[in-house]
Amino acid sequence: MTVANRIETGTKINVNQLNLYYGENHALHNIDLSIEQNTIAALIGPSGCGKSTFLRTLNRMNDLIENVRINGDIIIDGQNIYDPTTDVVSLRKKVGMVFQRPNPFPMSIYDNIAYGPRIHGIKKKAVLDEIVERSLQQAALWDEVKDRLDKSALGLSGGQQQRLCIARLLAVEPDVLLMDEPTSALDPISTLKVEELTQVLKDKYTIIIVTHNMQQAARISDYTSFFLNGVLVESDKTDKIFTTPSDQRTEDYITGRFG
Amino acid sequence: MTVANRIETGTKINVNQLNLYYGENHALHNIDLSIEQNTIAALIGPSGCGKSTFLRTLNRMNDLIENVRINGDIIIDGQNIYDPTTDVVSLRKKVGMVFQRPNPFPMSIYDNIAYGPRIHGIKKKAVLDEIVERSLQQAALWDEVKDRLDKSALGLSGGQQQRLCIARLLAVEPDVLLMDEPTSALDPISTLKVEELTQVLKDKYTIIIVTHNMQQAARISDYTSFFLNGVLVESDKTDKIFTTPSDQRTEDYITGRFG
Amino acid sequence: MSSYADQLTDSLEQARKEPSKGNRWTRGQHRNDRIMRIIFVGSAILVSVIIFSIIAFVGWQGVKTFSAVSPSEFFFSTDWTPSKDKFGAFPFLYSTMLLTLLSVVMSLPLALAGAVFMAKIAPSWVREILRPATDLFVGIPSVVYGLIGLTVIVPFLAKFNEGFGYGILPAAIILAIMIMPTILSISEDAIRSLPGRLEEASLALGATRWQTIWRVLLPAARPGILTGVILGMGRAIGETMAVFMVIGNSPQMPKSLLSSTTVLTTAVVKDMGNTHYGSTWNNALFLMALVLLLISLLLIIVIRIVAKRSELK
Amino acid sequence: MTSKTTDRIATIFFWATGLIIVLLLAWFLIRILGDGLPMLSWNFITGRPSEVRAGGGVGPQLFNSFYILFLSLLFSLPIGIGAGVYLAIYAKKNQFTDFIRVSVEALASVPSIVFGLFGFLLFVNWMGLKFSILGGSATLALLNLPVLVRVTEVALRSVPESYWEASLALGSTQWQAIRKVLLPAALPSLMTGITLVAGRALGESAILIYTAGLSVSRYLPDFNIFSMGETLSTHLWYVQSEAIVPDAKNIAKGSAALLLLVVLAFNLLIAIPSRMIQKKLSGGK
Amino acid sequence: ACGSKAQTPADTKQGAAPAPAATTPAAQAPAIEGTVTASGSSALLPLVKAAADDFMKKNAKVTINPTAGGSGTGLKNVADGTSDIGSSDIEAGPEYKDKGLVDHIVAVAPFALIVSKDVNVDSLTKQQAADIYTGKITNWKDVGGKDAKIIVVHRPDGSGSRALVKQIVLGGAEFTKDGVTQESSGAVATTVGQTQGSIGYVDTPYLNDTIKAVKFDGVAFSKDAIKDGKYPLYGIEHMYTKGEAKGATKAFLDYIMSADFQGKSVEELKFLPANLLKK
Ligand SMILES: Nc1ncnc2c1ncn2[C@@H]1O[C@H](COP(=O)(O)OP(=O)(O)OP(=O)(O)O)[C@@H](O)[C@H]1O
Ligand SMILES: Nc1ncnc2c1ncn2[C@@H]1O[C@H](COP(=O)(O)OP(=O)(O)OP(=O)(O)O)[C@@H](O)[C@H]1O
Ligand SMILES: [Mg+2]
Ligand SMILES: [Mg+2]
Ligand SMILES: O=P([O-])([O-])[O-]
Repeated sequence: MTVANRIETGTKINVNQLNLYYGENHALHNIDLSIEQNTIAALIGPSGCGKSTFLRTLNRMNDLIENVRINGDIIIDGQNIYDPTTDVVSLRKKVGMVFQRPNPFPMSIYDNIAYGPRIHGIKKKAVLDEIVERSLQQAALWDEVKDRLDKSALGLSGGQQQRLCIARLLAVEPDVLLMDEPTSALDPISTLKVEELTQVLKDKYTIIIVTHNMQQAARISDYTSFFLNGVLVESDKTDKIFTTPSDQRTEDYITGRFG
Repeated sequence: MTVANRIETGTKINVNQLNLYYGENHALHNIDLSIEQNTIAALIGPSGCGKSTFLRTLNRMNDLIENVRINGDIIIDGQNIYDPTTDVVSLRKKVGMVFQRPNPFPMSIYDNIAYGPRIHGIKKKAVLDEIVERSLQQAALWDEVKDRLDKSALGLSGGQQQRLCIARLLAVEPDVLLMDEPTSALDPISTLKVEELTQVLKDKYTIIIVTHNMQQAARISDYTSFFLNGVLVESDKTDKIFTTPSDQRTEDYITGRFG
Repeated sequence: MSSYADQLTDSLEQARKEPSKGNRWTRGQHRNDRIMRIIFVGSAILVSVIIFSIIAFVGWQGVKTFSAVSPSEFFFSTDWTPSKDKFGAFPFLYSTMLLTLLSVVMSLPLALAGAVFMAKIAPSWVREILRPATDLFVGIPSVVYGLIGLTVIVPFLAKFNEGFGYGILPAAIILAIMIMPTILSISEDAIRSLPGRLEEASLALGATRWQTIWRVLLPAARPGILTGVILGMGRAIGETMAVFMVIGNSPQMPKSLLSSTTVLTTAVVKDMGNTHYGSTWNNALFLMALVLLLISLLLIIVIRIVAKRSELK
Repeated sequence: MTSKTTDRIATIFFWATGLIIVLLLAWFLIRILGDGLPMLSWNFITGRPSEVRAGGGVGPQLFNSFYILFLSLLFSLPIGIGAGVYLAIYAKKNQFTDFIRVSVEALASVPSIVFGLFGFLLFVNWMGLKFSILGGSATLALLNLPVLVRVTEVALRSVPESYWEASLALGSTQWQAIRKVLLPAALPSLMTGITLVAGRALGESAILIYTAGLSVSRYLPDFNIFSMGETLSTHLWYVQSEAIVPDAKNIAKGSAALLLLVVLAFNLLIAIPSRMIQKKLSGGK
Repeated sequence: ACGSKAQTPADTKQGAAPAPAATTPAAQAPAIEGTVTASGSSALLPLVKAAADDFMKKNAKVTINPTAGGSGTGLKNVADGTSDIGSSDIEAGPEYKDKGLVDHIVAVAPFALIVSKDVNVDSLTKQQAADIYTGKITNWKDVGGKDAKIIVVHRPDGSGSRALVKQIVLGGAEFTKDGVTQESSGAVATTVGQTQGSIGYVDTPYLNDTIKAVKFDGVAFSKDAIKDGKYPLYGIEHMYTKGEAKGATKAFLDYIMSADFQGKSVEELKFLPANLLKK
């Protein structure tokens, strides 16, 4: 499949003139961005440029922080998620998130995966069993943990924990996966596994991934957006960004002049 | 001045067969390294490979951690710093350290700089004044703060704080500066200032700098050492490492295959 | 250029000229360092010495009781009639346990809900009000609690019990309020100190806030909450004056929650002043104090076990 | 019931709890202060108590409350801070440290009545101090001690590790780092902790009845540490239980209100400078 | 200079005696100074406090610290030296035989059975009172009142008043364990005042208008009734010192025994003079 192919499948997310303020701090400036279905979009930029902040606007995780003001529109599947009538809980079910540091709950592996289905009302053991197995398999973790499903998830290695978190997310069947530096706390081998996983998942999901590692962005993403000081400097196909960026600042960054 | 020039000035630090254990965890394996006077040596490697640990053996900051066992020799200016008779306090005066996150004391800017001289017995106001001014000037911070010396240092920006920490260090007149990712918490402009500062300082000091940013290592250092899983994989002139590394792992790392 | 080189050589020379000065200063600092270290260790040891002398002292005095009273009588008999040399302390033990449990049970819902509210729900300005408010509860002297118990709660309860309002119930109400801030603030800390990523993970899966609190946060904070409960229990067990004022103070098994009875602390205050040092009666009071002490120590051990378990996890 | 309704109900429930806690406190305060404030007059606050006739004051008790508090802190602060510093900074993870830590926790869990007995026998009887300000404050110091140790330890631990590292990396001795950086940085939380200790000490009665006595010196102020030292809270206990003055009830109400005001004032008095220091330390941020 | 330092205290001590005499010509004896602590019987406390007030007014350098705690406490404190004076409504028991206590009988303290105001019983016989306090009678209707539960209010075991009730009213029988126990006489009065259907016992100085004293065997408390032996509820109040009283303690005891105090103040305080029964 080529990039062109996928563009035809249509726009999944459309961000218009998004501004975000942490109190006085204007953290995102007039962001315009659209993201296609079944692609991987990478967000890159130096520390503090607003990548995480932007990512978290997409499933309204920033709502949790006090003193955040947001204006502009984010339209996912044709619906403005900042519309007052939007149900945040179902939005988050649809737009799932994987975090920088693996964050399994202090419960068994099974309960971690079953957590999402359970809170959404699934109680039957048989159904849960099936969901757990399927999700773990999708996350390429089933073989490693199938004999210890009732053991605490905190006993897994960092890389396994991260894949567990991905499996946990898949269990609620989201459409969009947001990943905030999902491999930055992992060793090279775990990193590789997670990267491979993203390649498999993009057939079913739309993935937006924040990364510090430019090689990673180049390896796995279809589109790359470069942020600097809260501004979206440039957004384009990944090979374009990494070979012939149109903005000087992008070039400076990817060639390591700063960051 | 070229690198060759400086080698003639002699070896400042000599590390022989250094091993370090955090309890059971063997964190440094048989490190051998020598560092020349008035050069900048960069330590690079993926997260958790032992860069910070190694750096902290050089001024015995690891002594503070429980259950650390160290064997092997570190010889600075001909003296083995792990000799039982070594006075740790004067060693640390001589081998100063700048940390990843700027850590000014919660006192005025003046008191921060004067802290070191004071604990070493200087009480005269005139002398202190002079040291404060000189150190701030050396750290390229004097002009920015000279009118607010009595204000809290915590009111400075991150980059200013980091230069303040460098100034504070210079005030105790060390020989060797250890810097553990001194710019990783800073914005690009502050980073640039600190980088420029290192170039000035290397005329008087021997500098060892840990960095995650390979471009930074390439830009500022004379020698680069690559660590992986507690092993010193390769150590050589910086241009050599970044152009024709002798070890495959080094090459994989600097080309972004992992990390 | 030259001035800079001059300065450098100057300072080097100076250092060479007065090496002893720097050394003397450094030596002095090293000595101070050693002295202070000894002082700190000494203080720490002193704390141990104090607790052990208290245990030894109270224990030594209390155990003498057994030369006149058998342990089985002391711990299991319900007959406390010192004038007839009957020293059955079971009613006191029983009432102590009952009162402690009841006050924790009454306190827990409010304290826990308050902790969750303050840690996760209240906007920061509400928290700014609530935090000092709960601290103030701690600042109210126990005599004042007792006074309120005596003048408000006892008469109120009396209306429902043929005019008799003393007993475990008013004491438990008072204690529940007194220990609420302890349980609340420790639980709040426990909930607040949970890594924010647990909450994020749950919310990002589409859980509501309540589901997150109930299914993730409270279970994860359980060790801390348990610690708070145990410390609250410790406070309830040790409280004296407030309980004394409302519990009725009869040396008998409570027939109901509104029936005059005595707990260990109040048994000790009631008679300690007027029994002669060295008499069996007096020794029995020390033995009760020892029992109190041992219960408190036991609670500490439980806390440590809980803490260790949660560390292992 | 959908999960969203449950969530809404839970939210209402939690807000209600917060409200109940505030109302409960407000009720206590209104009740104590409402009953007591009308009793407070200059004469009541500074006057000598009258033993038989109505109209006495609580001046000496008020003085003793502070005097005993001051002395008990004088005894317990150096040791408490010392042990706290040890635990926060020097203590290695070994059996000795565990032992000290268990001791502190054990001491913290000792019911105050047990301290009272211990102080009574040790200070009042064996050391022959009789019921006295000294005996009372020495015993009270034992009560304060473990809390101070904890407060110090927690305050020091909450100081960022980076200060400690920065100081040592500049070649300071440990003591220099503690004295010049850690203790000053820990001062605000240390002071808050000490306020809590003081509040508790001001309200303590079980201990003092047995060690400081229930009567006051005829002089005001009497700094003699060997004179009897009834405090405001023991006076409250005494007045409500055995006094025969006709206005005992009013004295009790007034004392309760005064006691509460004192604790409040104490909190404010220490909170304000501690906020100021905090502000100064953090550079106004 | 060294010498003078050592002498100073001695000088002032010598000089102290005549000085007050000069300034206050009214004082005949050399000024007494010191602190006297008196603890014990809460029954006697009003008297000790009143005496202390007066005595301190007359002696500017004496502090008297009167506290209660119960008779047992008083005896114990004086025996182990914690107090200078220990007061008690009952004689020191055999355990104090060899402690060298010296007895001073200072007053007669009548006490009364008190009930809360809602109790419509005005008089109790000795038998009725005994049955109530031993727990045989638990309802006011059994002693001629309305149908209401009786709540008995006690003093703790160390109380002299309790011992007297046990001895005079119960004839040595044990109290019921039911009911409320209050630390001191004042607290008993308060509790009875606010608890419906309650009965207690306090010394007459503690009587007030929130409670009602009942007649005992048909006799109400009065000085004459006691003198004539018709009202048996009273205790002999003792003040013990360890060894013969000295200094301020002695002066204070002397003041209490003085004709002035015994003749006037004692009865004003609702006690009776120490020599009432000897006459
Ligand atoms: N909760 C918050 N409150 C206030 N300011 C915040 C908050 N979170 C982030 N910021 C600020 O917003 C800006 C953007 O932060 P953000 O975390 O989005 O950066 P980032 O690009 O993800 O950086 P990193 O690569 O370090 O994760 C920063 O200046 C940061 O200080
Ligand atoms: N105090 C400690 N106690 C035990 N293990 C430690 C401690 N500090 C570091 N380690 C371990 O030692 C190894 C090396 O850590 P170190 O901090 O030196 O890595 P690093 O190269 O500096 O990584 P980073 O780039 O993330 O700073 C890691 O496995 C780490 O977990
Ligand atoms: Mg981020
Ligand atoms: Mg590091
Ligand atoms: O306090 P008493 O007089 O009853 O001993």
